[in-house]
Amino acid sequence: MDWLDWVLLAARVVLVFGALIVSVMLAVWAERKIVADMQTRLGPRRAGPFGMLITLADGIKLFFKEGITPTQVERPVYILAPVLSLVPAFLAFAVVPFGAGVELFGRRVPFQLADLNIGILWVLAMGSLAVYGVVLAGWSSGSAYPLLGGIRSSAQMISYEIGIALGVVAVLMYSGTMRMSEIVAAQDRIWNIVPQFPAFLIFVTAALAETNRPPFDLPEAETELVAGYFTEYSGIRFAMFYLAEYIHTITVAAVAVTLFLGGWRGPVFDFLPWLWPLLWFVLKVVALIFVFVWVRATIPRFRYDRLMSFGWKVLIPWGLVWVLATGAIVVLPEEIGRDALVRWVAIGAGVTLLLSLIAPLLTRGRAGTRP
Amino acid sequence: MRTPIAFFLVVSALLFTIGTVGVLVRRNALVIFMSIELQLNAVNLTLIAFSRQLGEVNGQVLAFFSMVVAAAEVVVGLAIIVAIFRRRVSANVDDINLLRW
Amino acid sequence: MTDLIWLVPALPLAGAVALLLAGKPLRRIAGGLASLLVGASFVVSVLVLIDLLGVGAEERTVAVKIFDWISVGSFEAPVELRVDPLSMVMALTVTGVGFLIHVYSIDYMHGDPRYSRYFAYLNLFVAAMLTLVLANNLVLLYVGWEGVGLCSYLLIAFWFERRAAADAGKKAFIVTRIGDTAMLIGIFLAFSTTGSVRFDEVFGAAGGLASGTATAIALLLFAGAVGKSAQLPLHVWLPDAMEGPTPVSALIHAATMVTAGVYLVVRAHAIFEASEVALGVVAVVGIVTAVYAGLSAIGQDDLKRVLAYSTISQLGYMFLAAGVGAYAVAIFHLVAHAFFKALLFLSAGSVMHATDGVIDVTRLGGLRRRMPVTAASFAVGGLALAGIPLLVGFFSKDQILAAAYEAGRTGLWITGLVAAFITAIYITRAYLLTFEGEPRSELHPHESPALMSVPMAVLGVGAVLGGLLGASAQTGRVQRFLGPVVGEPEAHAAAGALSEVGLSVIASAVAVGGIALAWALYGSGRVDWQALRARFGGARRALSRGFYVDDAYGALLVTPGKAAASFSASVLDTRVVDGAVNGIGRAFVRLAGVGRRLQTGLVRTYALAFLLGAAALVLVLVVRT
Amino acid sequence: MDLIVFWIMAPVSVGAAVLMLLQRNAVYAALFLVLNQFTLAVFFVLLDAHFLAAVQVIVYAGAIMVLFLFVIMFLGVDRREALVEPIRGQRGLAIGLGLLLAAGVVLAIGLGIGLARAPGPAPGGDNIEAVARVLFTDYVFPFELTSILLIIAAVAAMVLARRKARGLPDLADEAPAGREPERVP
Repeated sequence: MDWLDWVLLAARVVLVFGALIVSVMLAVWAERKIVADMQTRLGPRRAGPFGMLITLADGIKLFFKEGITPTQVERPVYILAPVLSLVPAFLAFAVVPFGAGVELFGRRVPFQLADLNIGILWVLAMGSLAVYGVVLAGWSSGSAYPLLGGIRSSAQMISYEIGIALGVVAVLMYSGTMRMSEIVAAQDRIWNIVPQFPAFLIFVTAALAETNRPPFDLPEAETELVAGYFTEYSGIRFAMFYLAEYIHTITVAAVAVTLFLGGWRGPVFDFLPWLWPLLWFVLKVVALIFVFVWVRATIPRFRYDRLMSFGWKVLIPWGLVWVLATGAIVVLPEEIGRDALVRWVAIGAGVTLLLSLIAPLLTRGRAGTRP
Repeated sequence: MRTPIAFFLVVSALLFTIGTVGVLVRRNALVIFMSIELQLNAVNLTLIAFSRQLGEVNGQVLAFFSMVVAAAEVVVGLAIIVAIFRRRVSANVDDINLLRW
Repeated sequence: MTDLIWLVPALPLAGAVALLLAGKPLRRIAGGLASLLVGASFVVSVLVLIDLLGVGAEERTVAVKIFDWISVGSFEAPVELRVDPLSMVMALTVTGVGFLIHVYSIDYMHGDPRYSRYFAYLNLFVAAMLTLVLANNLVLLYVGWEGVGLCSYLLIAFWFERRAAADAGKKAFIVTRIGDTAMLIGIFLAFSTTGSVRFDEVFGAAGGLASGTATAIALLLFAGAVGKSAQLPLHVWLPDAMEGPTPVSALIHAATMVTAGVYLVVRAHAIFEASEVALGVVAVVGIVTAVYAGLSAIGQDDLKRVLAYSTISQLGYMFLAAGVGAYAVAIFHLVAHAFFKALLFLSAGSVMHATDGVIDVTRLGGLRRRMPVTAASFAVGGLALAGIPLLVGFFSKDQILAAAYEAGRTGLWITGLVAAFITAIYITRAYLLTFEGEPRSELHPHESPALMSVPMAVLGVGAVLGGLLGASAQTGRVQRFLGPVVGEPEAHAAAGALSEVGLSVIASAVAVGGIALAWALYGSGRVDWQALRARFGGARRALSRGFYVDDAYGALLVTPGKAAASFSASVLDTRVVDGAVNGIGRAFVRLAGVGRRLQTGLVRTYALAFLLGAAALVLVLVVRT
Repeated sequence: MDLIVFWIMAPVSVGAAVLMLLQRNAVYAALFLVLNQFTLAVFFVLLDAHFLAAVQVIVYAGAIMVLFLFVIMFLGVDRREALVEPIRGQRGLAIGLGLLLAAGVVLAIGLGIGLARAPGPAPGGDNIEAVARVLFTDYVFPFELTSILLIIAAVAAMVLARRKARGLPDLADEAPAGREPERVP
């Protein structure tokens, strides 16, 4: 590893960081615009073309606003919390491959910050750390609403982390690796979303909850908790939470794209061959974020107890079932041969069909004799 | 140059000792519990250090099991603390002395 | 078929287990189930017998080992069953008579709140007795022996709400225990001298024993037999045992329990023959008991107690037979007695059933018209007991007396005749007072139901025709069958002045004489027996109390025993024993008062102790390296 | 590189542990413990145990410590602990014996394997694959056992922490006689 490697790495880090910040800007604008459109409003339109600079304007405003620190706060933690919220969101992105890479200065430069062998675990680890920002912000504010928001969110995030993990486990069992680049490579014939559609649903649902996106945005449910865990925050610290939330959303979308939508894969043309994968990746992420926004505009917020029971009684059981099924899908063809498997599945389906046809007849016959 | 294994072991010993002292001098049940976690962590470090020294992964597997057991232990322990707290409105271990003569 | 012999004790045992564990659900079929199992056991016995008859006389002893039970060093006590003519005769008697009594009980015990438990005990009783007679070693025999004792306790005290029944049960248990202890010592002695408890080895070595040792073993075993078979002086439990349900009495007297003593003496005859003294004791105890119990029987007003003393007396006969070496005859009398005594008891039970428990003969009378079947059964049983020719009792008793006479023991013979005379008197008296004459109280008896009368009828047939099995001491089927085990019956007809026929005639004449005397007193109406009772009140009381033996025991043993017990309970136990225990306890409490200061109850103090230990261990490790 | 990371992390690690010990507020103690666990994860990476480093973060920092924080907040026990030690001699003895233990262990390490000995050659191949292979072959039975253990623990926690539910007696809610619990302020 010579100095050039270091330089290239630094360059990539800076680029990714900048790209994330910019994409947050765009994402916030896009969300406001799209939601407004869906609600037949106009949305932001003054700052810049189509109001595109609205986020920038907001950011500048927040940055220069006076940072108010309430007297009841636990000061060190109060200051630490927004940072703790932001950092894992950035770090999680480190393992996401966002392009096929390029030949530069006679060496291969992957479009990925670090291709760790535990890649997918890294994402999970960072996701599990994100909860600290929320919890500590809630606690350190020394105020009732934030505390409730913090406690809610810790329970919610811990619960849904399991859902995420189950979705991820299914994928890594199917792909046979934890390395993100290899997961992408394994999708060269068919995207994981097809064979792993249930895992995709579970992962995306849980990820929405994990990022506190609607309809799972209970920690900050403004109608109940003012603004949830960051009620007592203002100015730049508030901006950091806001930023963190969107970076989180983008990261989650990027991870979902990597795991399920074939990552940067897509048709590559001769013109600038390194650019196309990047483009496909960005397009897929944008499409997924659009879906997130769409969901936000469509589905109302969950009630807290329903949220928990949905997580524990629906998401986790089905996640477990799907993990088992994936195990069977992976192992059975090796064990009994693909043809035999197909035959057995066909027989099973036929028998099920037959039974479902016969069963109503039987029950009717019995129902007649019963009082 | 690779770090000598003994360094890790010394750190582990120090952490373990700190954990031990923590168990002994703190009175808040939760902090005592955290100290115990610190001890477990220190032992895990030792296991992994020796695993590295021997060039195989049995030590890591053992540490893995120790983490699983720690997780189970924390869940039950915290539940016990919650139950005690409901009863005595205190997390101070010195208040829990029913076995005292 | 012989291999299936284990089924014989196992079937009733299984019934007992099933009924004890699942008495409630099985309640409705308890009686039927128990009877069926014993019946099946009987069938298996018959099949084994057929097997046995199919082989030569010398090959009729088979040992069937079930499993290893105790095996310690040279001590081997397997669970091993012995199939030979003697055990088969016993097994057949036990299962056959037992089966009839079971069937009889179905109706007799109908409606009892502990119906299924009753049958469980009954089955267990039969199983224990079968274990006893089929055992091939002294230890297993002892197991059956104690099992029989336990069951007798449970059944005699079956109606334990009644104090008399509970006391009778305890009495039976404790009195027989005296004999059992002696017997256990005898078994120990046999093992220590012969090195084995298996029959073949013990009895095979009997001939070579020093006469003192042989006498000791024989007398100790005989003590056990005396206890179980209710001979003088351990007979006191049997009359009281009448407190149990009547079929139980029938079972105890006819098939199980009391016959065990006779069986033991016959089984162990090799040891007894090794000692002249022992045989003499057996004969003398037998004949004295026979006369004594017969006299006591005359004095009894309770029908069942008459029969109880009669049993004691008849057992005395059997011991007399064994004592003069006529083992086969003893067993034959045992079988015969099983038939007619069971018959008598079931008839008595039938009477009881009909009169709602009134059994005092002075209050009965004239029952024959109301209960012809019962009366006939009792009459047949009684005649058989008295020894009227051609009934089964005639042959067996005649052979015993003949054996005594032929052995040259004229004294025993004459005493035996006296006993026979007494027997005829008391049984005739009992019959006449119960069934003839005018009713002496307001009772409305009725004939018993079929399940009760049929077994009585079957036993009656047995009592009448049983003689065919052993009409002669030399040529009777039973005697010949038993020959290989107990020794061939010797033909020494010419030993005395009287021929066999002559002896029979004398015996019959004595019996008829006894009956006639009793008829003259109680049946003819010419003598006012109630006036006689009043005149000889003292003598009558002596007879009815069995010559005060029981009262003597009470005064000599029970009263001082009670005093000693109450002394140790009130003084020794509370002062000395409790004092010591409490003192030790108090000392420890005081000591612990010091030690408990170490227990602060604070977790952290204990954790500190942990750390102390850990640091010490690490330092020790470091110092040692 | 290796050594530099170690020398940065080691003081942080020990310092975080000591600070955890000294914090009077349970939340801060928990945070310092999290920091300590991070440094441990770094140590694990240095020791080529990548999988366990990830597990360390996910399980300890991500789950266990969050649970701690959750309980602390839930119970509201983040009040400061009194500095007075009620048990005589406890603190001094504990620290003294602790130092003795540490000294003994360090001495043992020095005597046993030498303080400066370089580690053996790093195992080749993928750490995750190696761990997985051993875990699912040699240790598959213990592995399955841990799943049972976790289920039992989950059930146990639910039973212990349950408030009165449908007529079942509750372990926690029966207040001891003569000592009414006051409501948490």
